[in-house]
Amino acid sequence: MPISELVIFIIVKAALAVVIFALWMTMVPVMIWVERKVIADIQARLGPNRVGPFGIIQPIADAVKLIFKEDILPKSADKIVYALAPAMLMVPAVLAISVIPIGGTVTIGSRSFALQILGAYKSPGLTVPELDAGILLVIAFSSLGVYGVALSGWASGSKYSLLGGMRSSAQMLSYELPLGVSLLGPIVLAGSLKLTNITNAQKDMGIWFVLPQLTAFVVFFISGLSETNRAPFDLPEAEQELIGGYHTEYSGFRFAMFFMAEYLSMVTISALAVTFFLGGWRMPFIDIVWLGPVWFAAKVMAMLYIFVWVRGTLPRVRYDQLMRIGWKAMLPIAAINVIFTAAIVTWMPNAGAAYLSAAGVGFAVLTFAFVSMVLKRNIGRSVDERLKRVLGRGQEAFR
Amino acid sequence: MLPVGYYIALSSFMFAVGAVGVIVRRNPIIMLMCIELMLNAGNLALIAFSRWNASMDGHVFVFVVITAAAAEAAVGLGIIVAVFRQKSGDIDMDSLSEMKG
Amino acid sequence: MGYAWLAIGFPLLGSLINGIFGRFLPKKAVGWTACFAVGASFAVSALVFAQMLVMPETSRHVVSALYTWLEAGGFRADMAILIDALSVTMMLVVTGVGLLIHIYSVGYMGGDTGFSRFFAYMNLFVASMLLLVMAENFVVLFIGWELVGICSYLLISFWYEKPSAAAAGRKAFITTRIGDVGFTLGVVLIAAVLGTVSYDAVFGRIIGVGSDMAAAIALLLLIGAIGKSAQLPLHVWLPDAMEGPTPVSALIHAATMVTAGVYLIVRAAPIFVQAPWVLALAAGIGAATALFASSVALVENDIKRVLAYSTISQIGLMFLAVGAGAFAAGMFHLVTHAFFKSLLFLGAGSVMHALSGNTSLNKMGGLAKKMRATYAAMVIGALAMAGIFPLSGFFSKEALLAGAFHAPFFGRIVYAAGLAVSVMTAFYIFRLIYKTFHGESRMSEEGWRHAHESPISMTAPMSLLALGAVCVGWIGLPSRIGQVVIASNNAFEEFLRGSVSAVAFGNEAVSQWWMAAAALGAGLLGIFAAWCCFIRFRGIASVFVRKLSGVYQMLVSGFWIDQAYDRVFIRSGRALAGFMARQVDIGIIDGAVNGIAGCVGSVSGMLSRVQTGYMRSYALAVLAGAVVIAGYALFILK
Amino acid sequence: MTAELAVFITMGAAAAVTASAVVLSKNTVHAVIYLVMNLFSIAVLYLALSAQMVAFLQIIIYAGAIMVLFLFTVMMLNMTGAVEAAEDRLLKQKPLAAALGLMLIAEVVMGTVGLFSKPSGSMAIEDGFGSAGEVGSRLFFGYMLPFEVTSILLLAAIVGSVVLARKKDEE
Repeated sequence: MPISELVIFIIVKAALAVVIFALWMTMVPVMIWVERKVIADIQARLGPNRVGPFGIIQPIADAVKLIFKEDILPKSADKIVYALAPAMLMVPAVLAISVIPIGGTVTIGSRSFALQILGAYKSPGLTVPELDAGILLVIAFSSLGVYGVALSGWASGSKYSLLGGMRSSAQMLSYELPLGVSLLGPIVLAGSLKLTNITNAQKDMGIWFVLPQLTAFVVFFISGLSETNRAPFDLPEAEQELIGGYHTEYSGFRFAMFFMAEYLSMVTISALAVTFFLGGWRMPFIDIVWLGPVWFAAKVMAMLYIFVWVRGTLPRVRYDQLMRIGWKAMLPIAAINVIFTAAIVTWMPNAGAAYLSAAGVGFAVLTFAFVSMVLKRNIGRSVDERLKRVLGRGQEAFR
Repeated sequence: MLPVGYYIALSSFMFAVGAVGVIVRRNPIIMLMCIELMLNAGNLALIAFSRWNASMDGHVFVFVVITAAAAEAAVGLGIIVAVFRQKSGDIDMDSLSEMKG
Repeated sequence: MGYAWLAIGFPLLGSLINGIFGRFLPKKAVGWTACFAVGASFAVSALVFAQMLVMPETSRHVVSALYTWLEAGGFRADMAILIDALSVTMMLVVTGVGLLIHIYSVGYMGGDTGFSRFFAYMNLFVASMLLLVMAENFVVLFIGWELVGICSYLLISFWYEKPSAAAAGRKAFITTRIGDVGFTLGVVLIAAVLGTVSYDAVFGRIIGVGSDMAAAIALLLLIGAIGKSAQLPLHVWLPDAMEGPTPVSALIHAATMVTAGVYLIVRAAPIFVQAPWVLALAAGIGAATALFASSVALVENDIKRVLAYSTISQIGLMFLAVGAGAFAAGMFHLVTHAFFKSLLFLGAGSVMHALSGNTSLNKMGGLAKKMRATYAAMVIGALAMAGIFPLSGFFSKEALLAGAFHAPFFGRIVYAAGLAVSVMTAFYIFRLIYKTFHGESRMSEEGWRHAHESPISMTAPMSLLALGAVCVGWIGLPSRIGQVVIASNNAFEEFLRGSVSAVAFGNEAVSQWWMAAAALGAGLLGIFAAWCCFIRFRGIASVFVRKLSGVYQMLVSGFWIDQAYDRVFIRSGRALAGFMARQVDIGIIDGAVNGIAGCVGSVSGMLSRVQTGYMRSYALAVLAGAVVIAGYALFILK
Repeated sequence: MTAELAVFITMGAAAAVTASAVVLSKNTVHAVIYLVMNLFSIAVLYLALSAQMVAFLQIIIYAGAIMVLFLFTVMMLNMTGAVEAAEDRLLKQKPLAAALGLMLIAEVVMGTVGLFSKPSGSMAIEDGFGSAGEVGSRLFFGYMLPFEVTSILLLAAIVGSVVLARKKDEE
């Protein structure tokens, strides 16, 4: 295997990585701007329009501001961990991108490679298969995000940030499970852990998985929201309560890193949603290679819009309700969905796309109706009332 | 593949460090972590040998070991929390020495 | 002959009645039952004797077995009795003398509170003596032997309140026990070697066993005899046994029990004959004991102790005779001795009775006038014992000495010793008579007034015994002295020949004229010497005492044997016991036990310290264990 | 210097250093972080040993869940490690423990010295070796019972820790 082949391989992969990362990074300021504009619009206000036309430059201005701001280091903070924490949050979010395929396979000369950092690469001497358990990598890195949050809360030394850190890491931790389990649905349907296979399966079946796996999509979206501490679940930064949660003590560039990390993980989550449920880069009929990424980007922007939209409209969820939904609603639904899809796949292997999507939607409607009915009964009651009702019944059993 | 001895040497080093850690340190959390360390050393040896014999059984075994470690850590930490709530302030393993002859 | 068992049954019944219901019966009834029991037994014996005489010579050997007492593997011992000439003679002696003594003791023990207990023991003694004599095998003999020992202990320490009596009883029992050990080993050896214990079988097989085994058995039986008959090494208990009531001394320590040893040797003659040197040993012991006892008796001042030593010396003579092989002569002397010695004892008893318990010769004197009957009886007894012609003592002593003379190599020495003993015997018995009855009274005035003749119930039996002491001798008239034939044969020896088959050394001892004369002369010489010392020249005795004070002291203290025994055995025994109690028992045994407990405690203490409670030291132990096991696996298992 | 050796040396050294760091570090949170790093380096080693599934398991379960648990406990109880300030009653144990540790290492190494010398005598592995599918099929078919038993173990652990950590407010 000539050394040169290896070198080429590395160069290609490096180039690919740079391109994809650059794509991801550009998304961040755009997202910031879009979010502020849309939220303003939802709230019937103008949003940033001073800096550049329609405030386009506003995010960059913010970035520059943050970079030059003084970087305060609290006295009681644990210096090393304080410095390390934001990185711990950023790195997993970034590394998760490496698995997501944004396009088809590009063949230049005798070599062809997938538009996926850890994708397949074929060349005369060297063939590198795609990472076969891509999804595991995603779940692994999403679980590492918790460290960043928890450590930053602890490192900044103050009680508020500690509590904020604890809360948000608990939230991320408990929503990691539904996130992982909900992804199982499409995997069972597609029959492989490789992301490219999943997008191909959606193409082959001629249906986006969002329909047959509607429940999985909804659960994934909600868990995605809480994974990134966004929208209805953005408790840690809830100003009135914890003044900003785990990143209160941070300032300057480290604060910017937190912000970037948040948006990056939001983009990653939506990219995953697109790959798993919205057919990834595959267009329904046309098969042009370079169009793949554009189509993929469009879908990602759509998902991001929904993120912002949700943020704008839904009220913040109280912390215990948040936890209760996570454990008592999301996880069971995701599990049932996996069982349901497994049942369909084993008993009706050749079911057509239409039938699958009908079943999927019907199942989704049923489950969510049932769950909301169950949740509604408890909404009105206070926590200890509900505890008494639950424990009461339990208590008699024990006594 | 490297001769398996290398991995075994590393795993034994980690195991020894874990064991010494349990003996030397008095902070219960550190002790629990040292035990996790020892379990990890075991896993490494398992995987090394399973690779060396090209049989997948090692992997299943590691799976079980990891679950066991998880269970152990959970209960261990539960105990530490319970004990901590009883004795105010940091708990030193040596202070829990009522059970003696 | 089955009814012969009644001879034992009656006294046993008597003792049970007196023993259990004695307290509730009036004294007269108790006395009567006791005397009646022994009387009935005497009647049975007489009947058996009569029937025996009618039977032909050879068939005078009847065995009556009651039941099988012991049976283990090949070994069998029945509860059986043997009726033959020897046992009948002993039965007659025991029951005859016993009856008279019982009658006498009704009067003598009249005042005593333990009246019924006394007669119960006496009856039990007679029954056990009969069992001993009539035994058909060594085991039954052994039972009788032990019962007799117990009865003598009970009777000696009858007045157990007196510490000296209790001590004497204990001493008697222990000394005889020492002898009994020998006897028991002998019986066991017989059973082991010969496989059986009944006399006929034993005597039949003893020949085949070889002389040294026979010698061993004989020696062991001899030890038993020495113990029971108070011969030299084990004689110390008899003088102290005088603590018991006088009838007891009369019955047990004169007539019956002490002679059991002689009876044993005569009965087991076939065994002893197999071992000539053992017989010679018996003769030697007999001679030595006789000389020793009679010499001590010369200076003894207590009336009963004189008679005790006299008994020891007379039995010494019997041993001498038997040892020399004159079994019949020995038995004859035993019979005659039973009569005149019990007579003397009863006489001494009535004297003490009269002097309210005083036994010291120095406080007596001149009682002849006061106690005519007792005096007459005592004189007859003394004459008999001294061996004066017409009385029984002469005949038996003469036969005895003649037999001894004919013994193979030591005959001469033994004969000379016998003569010397006869002289001394005559001397001390008449010293006793003169000190008690002649000369002025050395008693206190009111003691003298109180002295009176004993009641008829005591003097009657004494006179009967006196009659016996005179006549018994005639049954043993020697067939001929020298060449003059007096009777076809010696009636007594003839009668005994049936059972005492092995007459020693082939021929019966033919006594020569000079031997008879010598015996008679010795007796007269003794009497004359006593007369001189105590009647004619009253002061000589005190002169002798001053001049030969060393010898005197030696004699008085009985050659210090008692003290020697005390120092050697008693003290060392006590020291040993003390040592065992303190050092061994407390030191070692208790020490060991406490030691073990102590070290267990300390070990567990150490072990508990190992459990420090520190979790980390346990972890260290685990690691150490792991290292050790890994090492083992690595180096040893490979 | 094959790639695997390079990976082994770097990651092995990292693992060794972080392991000893866990034991030596004064601050508990630092110890937790070191342990997480250690887990990571071990995960990479697993990848080198082509045990892909196990590597991901290690990261997801061990680093992702268990260590977070540790982190939570440390943060909640704010273990500042002051506990070690007091004098150590079992000081004399330290050298002994170290010695025993060294002996253990020596013994294991001597035991496996044979395996050192054998050049990569390991057998060839088929392509699916270590992949998630392979482990999964083996887990649910070959080793059904152990799988169920571990689930029971986990249940017990959950119930146990809940009971332990529940605030005793009812009594």
